[in-house]
Formats: sequence, C-alpha cells, structure tokens
Amino acid sequence: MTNSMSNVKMVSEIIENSYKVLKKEVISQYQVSFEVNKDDVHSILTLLKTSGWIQLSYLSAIDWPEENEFELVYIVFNWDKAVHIQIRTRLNRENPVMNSILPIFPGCKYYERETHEFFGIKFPGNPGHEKQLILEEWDDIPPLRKDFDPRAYSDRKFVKREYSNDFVNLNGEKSKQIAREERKEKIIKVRKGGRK
Amino acid sequence: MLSTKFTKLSKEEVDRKWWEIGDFFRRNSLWMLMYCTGCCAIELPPAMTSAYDMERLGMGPMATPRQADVLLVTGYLSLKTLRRLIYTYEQMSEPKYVVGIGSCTINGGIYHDSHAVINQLNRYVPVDVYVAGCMPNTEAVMNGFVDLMGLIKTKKANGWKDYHARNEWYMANQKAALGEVKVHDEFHE
Amino acid sequence: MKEMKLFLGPQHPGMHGNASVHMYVDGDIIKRAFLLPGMLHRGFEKGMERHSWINNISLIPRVCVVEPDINEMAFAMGAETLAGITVPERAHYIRMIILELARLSIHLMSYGGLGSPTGLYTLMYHAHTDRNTILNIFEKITGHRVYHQYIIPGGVRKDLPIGIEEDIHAFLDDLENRYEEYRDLGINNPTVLARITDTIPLPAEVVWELGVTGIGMRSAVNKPYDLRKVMPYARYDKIDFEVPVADYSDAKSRVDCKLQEVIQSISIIRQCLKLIPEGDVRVPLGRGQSMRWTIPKGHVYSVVESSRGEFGYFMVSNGGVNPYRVGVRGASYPQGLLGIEKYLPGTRLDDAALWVDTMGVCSPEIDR
Amino acid sequence: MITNILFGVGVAFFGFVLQTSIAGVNRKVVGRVQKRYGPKWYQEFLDIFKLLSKRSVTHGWIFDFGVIMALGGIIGTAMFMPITSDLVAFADFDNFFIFVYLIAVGMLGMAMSASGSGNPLASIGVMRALTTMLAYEVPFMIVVLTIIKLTGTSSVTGIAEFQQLASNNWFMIALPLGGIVGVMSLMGMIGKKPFETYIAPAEIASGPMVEYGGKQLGMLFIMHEITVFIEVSLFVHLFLGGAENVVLFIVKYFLVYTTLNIISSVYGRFKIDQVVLFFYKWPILMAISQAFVAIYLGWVI
Repeated sequence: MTNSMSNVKMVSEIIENSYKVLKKEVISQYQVSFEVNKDDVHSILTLLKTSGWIQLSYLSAIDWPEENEFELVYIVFNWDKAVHIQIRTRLNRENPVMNSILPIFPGCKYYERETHEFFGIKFPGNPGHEKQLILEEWDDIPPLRKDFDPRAYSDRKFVKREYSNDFVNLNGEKSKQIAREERKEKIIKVRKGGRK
Repeated sequence: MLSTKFTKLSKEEVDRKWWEIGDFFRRNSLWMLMYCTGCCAIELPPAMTSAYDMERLGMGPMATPRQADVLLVTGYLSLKTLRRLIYTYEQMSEPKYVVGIGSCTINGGIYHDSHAVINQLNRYVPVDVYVAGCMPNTEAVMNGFVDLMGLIKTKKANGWKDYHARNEWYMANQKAALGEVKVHDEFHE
Repeated sequence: MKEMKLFLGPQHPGMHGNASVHMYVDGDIIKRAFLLPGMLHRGFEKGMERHSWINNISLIPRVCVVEPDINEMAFAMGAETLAGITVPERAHYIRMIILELARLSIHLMSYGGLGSPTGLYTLMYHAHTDRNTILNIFEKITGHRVYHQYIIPGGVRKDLPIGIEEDIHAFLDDLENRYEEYRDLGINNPTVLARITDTIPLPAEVVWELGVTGIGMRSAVNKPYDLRKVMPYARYDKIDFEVPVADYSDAKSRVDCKLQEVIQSISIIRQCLKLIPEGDVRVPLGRGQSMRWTIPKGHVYSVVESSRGEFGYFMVSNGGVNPYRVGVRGASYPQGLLGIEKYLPGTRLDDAALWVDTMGVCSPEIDR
Repeated sequence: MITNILFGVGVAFFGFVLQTSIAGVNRKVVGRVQKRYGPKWYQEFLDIFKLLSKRSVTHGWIFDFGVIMALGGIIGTAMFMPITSDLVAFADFDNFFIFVYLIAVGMLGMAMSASGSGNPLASIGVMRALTTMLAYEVPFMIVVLTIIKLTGTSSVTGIAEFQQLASNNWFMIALPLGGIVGVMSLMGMIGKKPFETYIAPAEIASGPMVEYGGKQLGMLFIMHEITVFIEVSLFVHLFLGGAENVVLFIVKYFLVYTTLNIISSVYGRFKIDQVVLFFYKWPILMAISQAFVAIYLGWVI
C-alpha cells in the first residue's frame, strides 16, 4: 500500500507547479481540494486525467448569493493512488457560463445537465444540456438556488391537509392536554376560593 | 315452516344482490398493480413473498393497470409520478380501489415542504384506505389490505364512484398542481 | 422496418423502482434507449439545507431506499471529518456489522431480483425471505426494519442489544449452509445461464469514460478496486477479506461477483463479532444542545463503498446550524443514465431488465 | 344430435371445473416449493368470477369479437374431447387432427383480438406466441404421426384403447424418446417455463393480455383453462393410455399437470430465439430418431 499522504503531496506538486492555486485545503489523507481560476479548470482536469485521475466522481455547484457567485466543484478520483481531488472554481452569479468538460470526461454529460437544471448554469459544448432531466414543466427559478423557497412554492401549489382537531381520541380516554387544562382550571378555582 | 312463495324482487334489490355476490369475489381476489411509486414499496416484497405471503389473502401482483384492482400508492408522489399515476388510475377497470401507504400520501410526511412532492393524495385520486407510518411495517401494510377487504364488504370502498361523481373537482385539483396533466415524454430526448 | 417506441416502466414488472426506460425497438432489437429519471425527485438536497445537522439524520436514509445505511455512514463520516471527531473503537465495529448486513441484504435482494427478468420466481421468494430475516435482525438492533437512523455523527445511536450475536451467527450459518443451493437454483441453473451468459457486456475501456464503479467496474477491469481496500474507512484495514473480481463483465460474472461478495460479507461480520472491543459507542456532541450543533467551515466529499459502487456525499458547511449544501453522488448514476443510453442499443428487449438488475440501477438515488 | 351437443358442452364445462380446481391446487403446490402457504385451492375460481364481475373497456369490435371467437372456438374444440373411451360426445369424430385444426380457431381469435387492442406489446406477444407454436408443433407432430403409424388409427380413443390392450405398453414407455419430446412440447403448449416467453411479465408485461381487463380477461382465463384441459388430456390419451374410468382420468391428469408445474417452478424462461433453437435441436432429433427406430426398425418396448 502506498503512503496516501505522499499521494496528496504529489498531487499538490503537480498542480501548484503549473497553475495558480487560489486556495488549497488538505481535508484528510485521502482528499485534497484546490480552488483555481475559471480558465485553468479545463487544463488542470486534462493534466489530472493524463496523470491517472481518470474517473470523474462528481460535478455540482454551490450557490453563494452574498458574494454573488456560484462555486463549481469537480471531483476526480484515481483508484491506484487513492486521492479524491476537488477542483473548485467561482463563476459570476448573474450570467453563469462554464465551458463543458465533455471532451475530457464524457461521464459529465448528465451531471452538467442536472447542474443546469438545478442552478441555471450554462454549459456550452454539452449538447442538450438545457433540456429538463429530473423536473418536468418547472415554472420557477432553478430550485437549488438559495433564493428559492420550497415552502412558499409548496404552499402555493399543493394544498395542505387541514386538521379540524389535532388528534382523534379513539379509546374514549381523556387526552393529556384536556386533563392538564382541567387541572389548571381546578387549581384556579381553588385559588379563587370557589368564586367565579 | 318456511314460505316457499316466490316474491318478485324489485330491480334495485336484484342489482344489490348481484353486487353483493360480486363484492364477495372482488374482496377475495384483489390484484394489485406492481407500481412502486415511492419508498414504501420496499416493504411490499416481504409482504408478497414467503415471509408474509400475500397470496393467502388472494392478492397478487399484476403486470398492467387494465388487469389490476388495487392501485398502491407507496409513499411520496412527485409531480412527475402524479401525472403517470393519473394515467394509470384512469386505465384501470372498475371497480378499482386505491391504497395510500405511508405518511407522505396523507399529509406530505417528511417532505411536506418539498417543491416536488404533493401533500394530499386524495385531492387528486380518491383513496379508500390509508396506511400511516414512515415507513409502515409489513404487518401494517397487510393490515391495510385486510381493512380494504372489510370496506368492500361493508360497501364503503366507493372511491371510484366518487371519482365519477366529483370528477370536475378532481380534475381542477390535478390541473392546479400539475398545470397540464398530459405526459410529454419527448422533451427528454 | 419502422421503429417502435416501447416503455420499460415506470409501471412495469421488469423495472426496479420508479423510473422509465424509453426504448426504440426494431423487432426485438433495441435501437436507442434513454432513461427518464426524476419520478422519485423529492428535492432532497434542498431539504437537507433546510434542516439542522442532527435533524438530517432522519432525512438521509431515505435517499437510497434499498440500502439506507450507506447514506448514514457517508453523512456521519463527512460530518466527523469536518468537525474533527474521533469515533470510539467499538462504534467502528458496530458500523461495519451494520454496513455488511445491509450489503448482504441488498445482494440477496438483487439476486432475488434476477428472478424477475429471467422468470425464476422461486429464487425471488427464497432470497426475499432471507432478506426479511436480516430486516428482523435490524429491527432488533436499531428498532426499525428499513430506515435505521442508527449511524450518527460521533458513533452509533446505541449499543448492540444483548444476545444479538447469536441471532446474527444463526442467520449467517443458515445462509452459508444454503449458499450452494442458492447457486444451483440461480446462477448454475441452465435456463438462467442461457439468459445471463454474454448478456450486455461492459468493456473495460469504457468503464472509466462512464464513471461506473462497484461490481460493474471490478468485473470488467479485473482489479480489486473497492473503496474498502483502496481507502479503508471504519476499521476495514484490520479485517481480512478479499474483493471478488473478473475479467469479463457480462450479466453472469456480475451476478457471480455479487454472490462471492456475500461470502466475503459473512466472513467480515464474523471477524467483526470476534474483534469487537468493549467501550463507548458514541461521543456526545456538545452538552445537551445537539440540536444546535455546528460544524466548522469546509468542503468535504465523503465516500462509502455501496453495493453498486462509490457512493458519495459532498457536504459544505458555512459554520451554521444547517449544512450549507449537500450533494449526493448516487452510486448508480453513471450506469443508470449513461450506461442505458450507451449499452442497451444493440441488445434485445428481454435484456433491458437484466441490465437494470445486475448493474443495480437504484432510481431514488439518481433522482434524489 | 342435441344430446350430443349438450354432452359436448358438458365435457367442456367438466374440463373447465377440473382444470381450474387442479390449477388452484397447483398454486398451493408451487407455493410449498417457494416456502409459503399459497392461496386457497378455489382461488382460481374466485379470480375468474371476480374478473367477470368487473366493468371493462373495449378497444373496438375486433377486440371484443376476437375474445368471443377464442372462447367459442376453444369450447367447440373441447366438445370433441373424450374423457374415457366411452365418454365421448361425438363418438366418431374424436380424430387427432380435429383438435389440431379446431384449436387454431381459438388461438387465432385471441391473436386477432390482441392485435385489435393496438398495444405494441400485445403484438409482440402474439408474434412470440406464434413463433413458439411453430417451434413445439414440429417435434410433437413427428411423434404423434409415429404413434398414428404404429396404431393404424388417428382417433384419440382408438389410440388410447390400443395402449390399454394387454400386450401393449403406454407410449410414454413404448417410445421413451418420443415421450420425453411429448413432455417438452406439452410444456410449450400450456405455456410453462422455460417456454413462457410470450407471457413474460418482466419483458413485455404479460404479452397478448396486456390490454385486457374485466370481462374480456375473465373470458380469456376461461379459454386458457379449457385450452390447458384439451392439451393435457390429449397427452393423457396419446401417451399415458387414456383412462378406463373418470377417476383414473382425473388422477392421471393431476399427476401430469402437477409434474409439469413443479418442473416449471425451478426454471427461468428462455428468450424467444432460444426457444426455437431449443426445440429445433434435441427434441426434433429425438423425434426423428424415435420415428426411424419405431417405424423402420420396429423397436417398440
């Protein structure tokens, strides 16, 4: 078994030697993350693919409305040198466009389509990514954005069941709540000396 | 001594008697549709197979909606499923019954505030029996079926009649939630 | 000849779960195929952002219905990595027992599921009955049959009940005794063999391209690429087990690998029950305020080897009470969406259900 | 004539009741193979009457007419079926070829009706059913023609009586290879696994029956039960020496059907091309060699 910490070091050297890394985090002995410029992503992923990180594990986005940015995450994995690498980059939230990585990792096809559906990020170069995949006839802003409120949407569209009373007492016993209220009334009555 | 005199029954009486005979057969041979709409369907395999053996009650899975009597709505219904569920329900031949399994069919359950899941099943299709729980035990599911048989016996499982009687109301609810009930599959390809 | 459009699902006995495969067929040969996911979409990732870290424990098992424990494990591991919690030794072993029991249960279910496309219903009945026994053991340990909510950040919810070892051993012995019978009934059955041999092969080169992991990959590339070996979590590095591999991935070798994994899982549970130390099973999260438990800022991607491959949670914390973003990498995402699109064309109509079963396409984790 | 027809309808009804009860018992037997109790023995009756009590939809007159034609054709076929050598409705018309031709009427009715439903899965199912028929008929015919050559008669009662003579064995034993072919073909005829390809719920959602519900499905079920009765009793008469009395007939019938069911319960189903290949490989070789051995060499046990 190769020493996994040295794998992380190796990855850091590969990337930091040739590209500008904005932020680097070593999360655990099997995982490291790099935040890079938007333009470097494709060449970094190509570099990683040639050096053994041939599996695209995950692709998604994070919404940061305060900074008016989307954060894109690419996670690649190498089964021989077990390190998950997160490549993260930031996009402008107003007009989020990111070139597709379809030529590098063909497996990204549906991940990108889903990210477009849930965040509204466009991926030119991925044919058909603008069609809906999971949702059907969606009529609101993309649902995983932070300013989308599912509760309001749900209240607007789906009628909640209304309960005329909170519970139904099937056994004919007094419920605890009613018993407590009666007890309180009794106490008040006693306190007041039987007067109303 | 019993009277052997033949009294002519009225047409309603005759219909009622035939209906009762039909109800006997219907409740002893409930064929359910194999449609796993949600996660509670995972408790159906134990109920169907040797552990609980649903076939003792005369129940069995059926391949297509036309052949089935019972539609099991097992758990949450996303909008996409609801569209197909309405298609399925309307394809079934009458008398047909609906069993809603899991809390999600009653009031949305754990997904009450989700943007994709409806909250109340009986606004869209009539429901005869609810089985509560997230998820209900297999015993509870089986008990739900026995309850349905009891309801058929006492002529209370009238959801399918209600769907005829209040069809506009159901249609309006479906439209309000779905926009358009028709399934467009082409958009995907 | 004119192409005809057929649907496998959502309402179809050959489909596992609620998804639809659209197939354009010419005679019996599939020309084009697509998976239409999304019928189980519940807005999970949004829902998790709206609940606290502790509340989410009750939400996460519901991501993948058939195998809930890997969700809990991935979520707990991610939260522990971010918060820097060291889990007690006993909890690690209990987690391994739970995970392997779950793996046994889903392998039995999927082996029984082989009965549906091939028409061998007796296999289905036998396998599901054994799975039910596992569910009963789970009920004794955790209190629930399917959704356990047992593995939580910081350990497991409570200790194993007294005397559960006998139950587990009795079940494992029973399963081991009937293992050969199972093979004879299913994979050695001539009619089943005729169906699954050379059915929908998955070439080794394209595994990477699709991102397929798990049994589908191991049976194609002939290397023990199992996360339990490659990057051991819990205490899998202290357990002695093998990863079954094959060099040609058709339906038969995939089912064969599954059955060999059953034997390995049995041995892992036995070793765990032998090695399990005494001690605490969880570390308390804060003092009496676990509902307001916060986790330091960070991004983490925690992965667990599920029965279908690499199952991952991508979690982002901004230091608040709720997770800022949780993304789920469903293990069957590649083989479900891309695999169906690329590998069903050219096969027969009858084989579509076999792909869904042997590759383990689990629709709830695709849709979330 | 009228009495003959009434008697024939009685035979068809007897066949329906017999086959439906035995099918119900067999569901229990298969249930035991699968480690469970199984349904009540009269569950099949409940199912059929339930289906008849339901409302149904129609997909055009061909759809409805085909079902009636199928049921009528099969009842008409069953009217000719001898139960014992004496219990025959039309004494001189129990020729083997009458069954072969008349049963096609029912099958065609069903095929017509299923195609009339307009569902592509139904047409695939019908196509598969006809292909399967083509596969199992050839070896079966060769064996039956051998039997006809040996006995010198094509009357079913005649063949049965020939086997009941003291000097002759049942053809199951007399022509062992042919007997095996007969069992295989019978499994194909009554749609038992591994030749259940045209129903195949997990592939084509129960094939021809995909659009049927309610009364039409009930009639198809009745038709199916009577078809099975015709085919199994043909086997009993041709290979197992018929029956001297009704009880013996029921016992033989039950044994044949239960054996087939138990065999079928531990097998999966073939694909359609595998079915054809299977029947055109060993059964046809066995049938031809059996015919050669029996007719030209005269080796009959």
